Amino acid sequence: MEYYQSEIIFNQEIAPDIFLMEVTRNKEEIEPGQFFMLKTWRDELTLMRPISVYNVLPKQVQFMYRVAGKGTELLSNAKPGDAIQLLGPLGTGFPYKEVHGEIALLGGGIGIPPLFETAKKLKALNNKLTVYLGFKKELFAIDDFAGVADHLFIASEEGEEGYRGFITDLLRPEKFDAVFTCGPEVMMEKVWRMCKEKQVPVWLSMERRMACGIGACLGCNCDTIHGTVRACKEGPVFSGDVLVF
Amino acid sequence: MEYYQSEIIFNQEIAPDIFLMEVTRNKEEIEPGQFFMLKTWRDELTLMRPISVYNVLPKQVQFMYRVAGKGTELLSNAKPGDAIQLLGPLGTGFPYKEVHGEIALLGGGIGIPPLFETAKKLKALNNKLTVYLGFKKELFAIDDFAGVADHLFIASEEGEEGYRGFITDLLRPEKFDAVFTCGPEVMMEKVWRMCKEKQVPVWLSMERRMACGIGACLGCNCDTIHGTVRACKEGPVFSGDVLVF
Amino acid sequence: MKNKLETIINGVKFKNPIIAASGCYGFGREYNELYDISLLGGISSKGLTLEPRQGNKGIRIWETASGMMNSVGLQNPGVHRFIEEELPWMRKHDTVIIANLGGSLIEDYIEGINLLNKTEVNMIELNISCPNVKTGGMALGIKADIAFEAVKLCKQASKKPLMVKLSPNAENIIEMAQACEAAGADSLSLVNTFNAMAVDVRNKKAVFNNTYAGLSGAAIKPIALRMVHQVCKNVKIPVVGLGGIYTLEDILSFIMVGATAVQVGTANFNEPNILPTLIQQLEQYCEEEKLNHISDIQGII
Amino acid sequence: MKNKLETIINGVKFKNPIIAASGCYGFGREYNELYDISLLGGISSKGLTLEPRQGNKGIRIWETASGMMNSVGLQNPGVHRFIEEELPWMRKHDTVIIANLGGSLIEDYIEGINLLNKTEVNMIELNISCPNVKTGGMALGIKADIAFEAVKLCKQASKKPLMVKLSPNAENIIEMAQACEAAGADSLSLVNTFNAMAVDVRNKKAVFNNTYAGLSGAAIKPIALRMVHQVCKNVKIPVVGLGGIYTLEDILSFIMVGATAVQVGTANFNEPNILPTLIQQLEQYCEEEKLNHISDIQGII
Ligand SMILES: Cc1cc2nc3c(=O)[nH]c(=O)nc-3n(C[C@H](O)[C@H](O)[C@H](O)COP(=O)(O)OP(=O)(O)OC[C@H]3O[C@@H](n4cnc5c(N)ncnc54)[C@H](O)[C@@H]3O)c2cc1C
Ligand SMILES: Cc1cc2nc3c(=O)[nH]c(=O)nc-3n(C[C@H](O)[C@H](O)[C@H](O)COP(=O)(O)OP(=O)(O)OC[C@H]3O[C@@H](n4cnc5c(N)ncnc54)[C@H](O)[C@@H]3O)c2cc1C
Ligand SMILES: Cc1cc2nc3c(=O)[nH]c(=O)nc-3n(C[C@H](O)[C@H](O)[C@H](O)COP(=O)(O)O)c2cc1C
Ligand SMILES: Cc1cc2nc3c(=O)[nH]c(=O)nc-3n(C[C@H](O)[C@H](O)[C@H](O)COP(=O)(O)O)c2cc1C
Ligand code: FES
Ligand code: FES
Repeated sequence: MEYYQSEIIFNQEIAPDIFLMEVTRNKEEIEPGQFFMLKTWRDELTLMRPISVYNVLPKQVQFMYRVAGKGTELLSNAKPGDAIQLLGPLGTGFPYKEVHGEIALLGGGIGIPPLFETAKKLKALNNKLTVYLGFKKELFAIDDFAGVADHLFIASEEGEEGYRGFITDLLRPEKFDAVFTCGPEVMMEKVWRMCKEKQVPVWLSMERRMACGIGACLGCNCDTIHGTVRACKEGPVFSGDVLVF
Repeated sequence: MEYYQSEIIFNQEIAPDIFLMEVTRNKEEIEPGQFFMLKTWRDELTLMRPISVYNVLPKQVQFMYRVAGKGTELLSNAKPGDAIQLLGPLGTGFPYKEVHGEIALLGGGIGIPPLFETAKKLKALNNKLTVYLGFKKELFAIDDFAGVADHLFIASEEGEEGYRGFITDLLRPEKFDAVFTCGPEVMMEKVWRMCKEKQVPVWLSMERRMACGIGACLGCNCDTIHGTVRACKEGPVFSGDVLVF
Repeated sequence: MKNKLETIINGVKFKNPIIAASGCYGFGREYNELYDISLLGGISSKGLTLEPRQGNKGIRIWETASGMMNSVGLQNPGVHRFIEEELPWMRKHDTVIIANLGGSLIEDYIEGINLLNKTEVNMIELNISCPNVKTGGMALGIKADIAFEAVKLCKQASKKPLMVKLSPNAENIIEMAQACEAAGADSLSLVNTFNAMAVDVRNKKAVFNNTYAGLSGAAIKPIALRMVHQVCKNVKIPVVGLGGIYTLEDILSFIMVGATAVQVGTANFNEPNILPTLIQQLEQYCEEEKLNHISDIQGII
Repeated sequence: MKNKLETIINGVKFKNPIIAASGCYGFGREYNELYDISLLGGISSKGLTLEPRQGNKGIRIWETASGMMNSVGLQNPGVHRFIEEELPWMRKHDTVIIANLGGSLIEDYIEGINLLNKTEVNMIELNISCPNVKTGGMALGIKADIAFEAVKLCKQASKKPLMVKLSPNAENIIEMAQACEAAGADSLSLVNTFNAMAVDVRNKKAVFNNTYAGLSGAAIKPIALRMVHQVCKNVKIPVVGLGGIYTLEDILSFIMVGATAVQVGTANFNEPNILPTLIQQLEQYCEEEKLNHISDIQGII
């Protein structure tokens, strides 16, 4: 973990309200599923904002985010060359080295970004990847995933492409050695139940409001069988075996 | 008085920390010595900032300001094409129609800007203008004033050009039919005393912290022989006969 | 459509529950140059005292993080001149006029009320909470028993509905509210400004001549909202909520915790036409949420 | 040069008057990955209770205008595990260690103190003011007479210097401070968070399960500063000021109104390396202003 100022290389709207941002980075090791606390403001906002690593490049890192409120709106206003503060990499990511074989990645909406770097890493270790991406309406990041997935399933609740409905409708957990998922909590709970039922190992990336992002404030409480733990430190990725919904 | 959104045409640093900004304007009548409340922010700051009219053009208005704190710093970051909110024109300006003959304008530092539109108006009414401009170090706005002044005196406390010392050292009030001044309060008090002594009519533009800028909050108290009045409404320009120092 | 916002407090009909807060709006003259003030639910006048006051010397305004401090010190023309010069002008506009009455001596309050009784003001808002005058006002706003006595006397004198404006500096906001209710207050408004301080570090002195001054604006909203919630749960009379309201969300928050209406102060400085904007947004909200009336959501939290 | 900042409180030597505030800094482990925490004057630990606590359910963090609200609810490993697992690690660093002790029952406070007495913590900071636990803590922080009794018992038990942390929700901050002083407090720190509320307008419910939560950050600074000034003028024991400190100017303000030292909480989240930056800026200020010692400006307002 480091705290440093970095520079924005590009910051583009790739779908309505969805931005892809590339910034320079220090040479720290970044694990898939980890995140950074970001800010482009001085004191307009009190807290930095947690954003997952989308894609790690040799000297850059990419983030993909949805404009959800004031913080992400300020991020979206940043232009190439602007400064950005990075704190990270943070948290415990997906245990991509511990799984082998047929792996499913299931992402819903803005839960999709942390899965791309994960997919890259899993692929490099010669796993077979099936990627499920669920959208409300407009699709994004499809091409990137198409480049690494062995199979790619797409669902959209209101859109024109792919299966029309929930992405979880398409998942058959029993076909996989492990499932990694990130998305709305209701969706993840569904995946968790499906995997439990079929006794398939599942890991889930949890979203919590965060103040410090590093484990000091205890603001990002996640309930587990071991009690309350920190989503920013013990998580954001948790094994389905420990999580409590 | 109107409140409206306008657009920045240019916003340039013309001397260290001194900016000249031109913005589009509605077709309201603007009197010299009046000011606008400005903001380029949403809710980063609570209050708009009072800035005098420097130069009125047919469809634009120019402001000249010093970066003094956070508000003026945010103003200085605005780029051509950016939006700016204008509330104005506000206050009571210099009574340029009530004076005739030999007129002195004396400005100190960032008190200089309101004098330029005033000079233009006085000149158009065929008065003889002597302009005194005092600076700490770096000069600005000289060329503009040179274009309208019959005589131009310059003083600088630390700089290389003009008289070295206080601009008030150069003033001979008795030579004038009226004196208009704006600048640091100590300087204006000096001018006021000099004019009183020689019984020369003097008008002074006062600076006060302002919240509303329109006369509603009573935050901009100025002491006069008639009691406490509002710098934003009865002022900012006051006759030396009513002001109390 | 409009009557979804119509709100009655103590028998006085407000066309909507949005009121300009005292001291931030003068007597409405200036903002009327920007928009028609008849749009408003009501206007609470600049704090009046029996005799005219010049207010405080020195700096009166200081910006703080998401807020501001003021030390105006009740500069005002006095009740007499208010009645002669301001009220007739205000009365020409179709909005509720609330005379905000401050002071130091209880006798002055009562004499002020006697004068206002004979006028066309719709309500009297008793400011027992101004932190910017050294005597009287402040202790009144802090101790519930002192407030009880004062409000009781004022209520006896008043022929107008009496809204008592509470200070967040009260020792116990619930007890204070209950004391005012017991003393006969017809309604309550809260909060006034928080007692606060600023230092001019460069000159190594307090910014304000009075050392302390009143904090307002978005910064105080979470505390004001808590107090309004507490008070609404503990009194039966109508409560008008204020303190840092800038947005539609803020208004909805105050109404959801129980406020019958709201006042908006500092936000006027930030965005001079905020009041018409908020009124329009609140109308639209009622439509979109298909409310029969804004009070459908009142106190649901 | 360094000794211009050296500050002694109750016989404990701080290398500078800048302390990490309780609950915003864990036990220092995380920030130590960013910079050497031995730089700090001191660290106030996460609020400890006798028994481990899981803290509150639901949302714990909510951002507000220039501030934030929290409802962590004293999640902590308990005094025993603090002593076994955290303190030995903390002790390896050359900084003052303050054990922040919270709770609901006076017996638990005293048992906690008895345990801490036997350890190498330098001071105990008694948190009589946490708004996020439903019983005990809060009333303690509000009523001066209740605080007096509790502090007296704690002081009798304590072999460590006892700093009492005051709540800004106290009915009367001056009386509260004087009661704690009279009860034997060796020093005071203030303020803790303000009791506040947030509404989730869309879902028409309170954001926090406990309805109210604690407000901190720049928004509260002007009120905190006023309270610190009031307390400093009315007690003789050292006062540590906090509440919304982000900048060098903020630190100077608190010292000028009388604080011996300051704590920094929320600002750590906004700017993770703020503490080393502030320490360095304070050193530089002493040089530039040619102070013999930072205490030259203490209480000059
Ligand atoms: C570990 C982690 C990784 C994340 N990765 C991504 C990502 O890759 N792309 C992306 O678009 N979003 C991601 N998010 C969600 C993102 O942090 C929020 O959308 C963002 O903080 C919203 O801030 P805002 O100011 O725009 O919205 P506002 O609603 O104005 O935010 C107000 C406050 O709420 C918090 N907040 C609001 N929504 C959320 C949320 N869903 N989760 C956590 N805190 C929230 C903010 O941090 C802030 O403190 C991630 C969240 C976490 C915890
Ligand atoms: C009628 C009038 C006309 C003015 N015309 C000009 C002009 O043409 N050019 C120019 O550069 N400046 C002018 N000023 C001064 C200018 O308003 C301040 O420099 C500016 O508000 C500082 O804001 P800030 O946020 O940069 O500084 P900060 O110090 O961060 O401001 C904090 C607060 O103090 C107020 N404030 C700070 N300094 C002053 C000051 N000297 N006068 C009034 N309020 C102050 C701000 O409005 C704000 O509320 C004028 C002021 C007034 C009252
Ligand atoms: C400049 C100023 C002057 C004020 N004068 C008065 C007053 O005379 N009487 C009064 O009851 N409240 C007065 N107030 C308090 C406001 O009416 C309001 O209670 C407070 O500012 C909180 O609301 P806000 O955050 O919306 O401004 C004043 C506030 C400000 C900012
Ligand atoms: C997330 C969080 C947790 C806190 N936990 C504690 C605590 O356990 N004990 C305590 O005495 N104060 C606690 N506080 C209060 C801070 O120590 C401090 O008094 C308050 O936040 C005001 O200072 P600030 O504005 O610098 O944050 C907590 C504050 C925050 C923001
Ligand atoms: S965000 Fe602070 S502990 Fe997780
Ligand atoms: S700034 Fe509000 S009355 Fe002048």
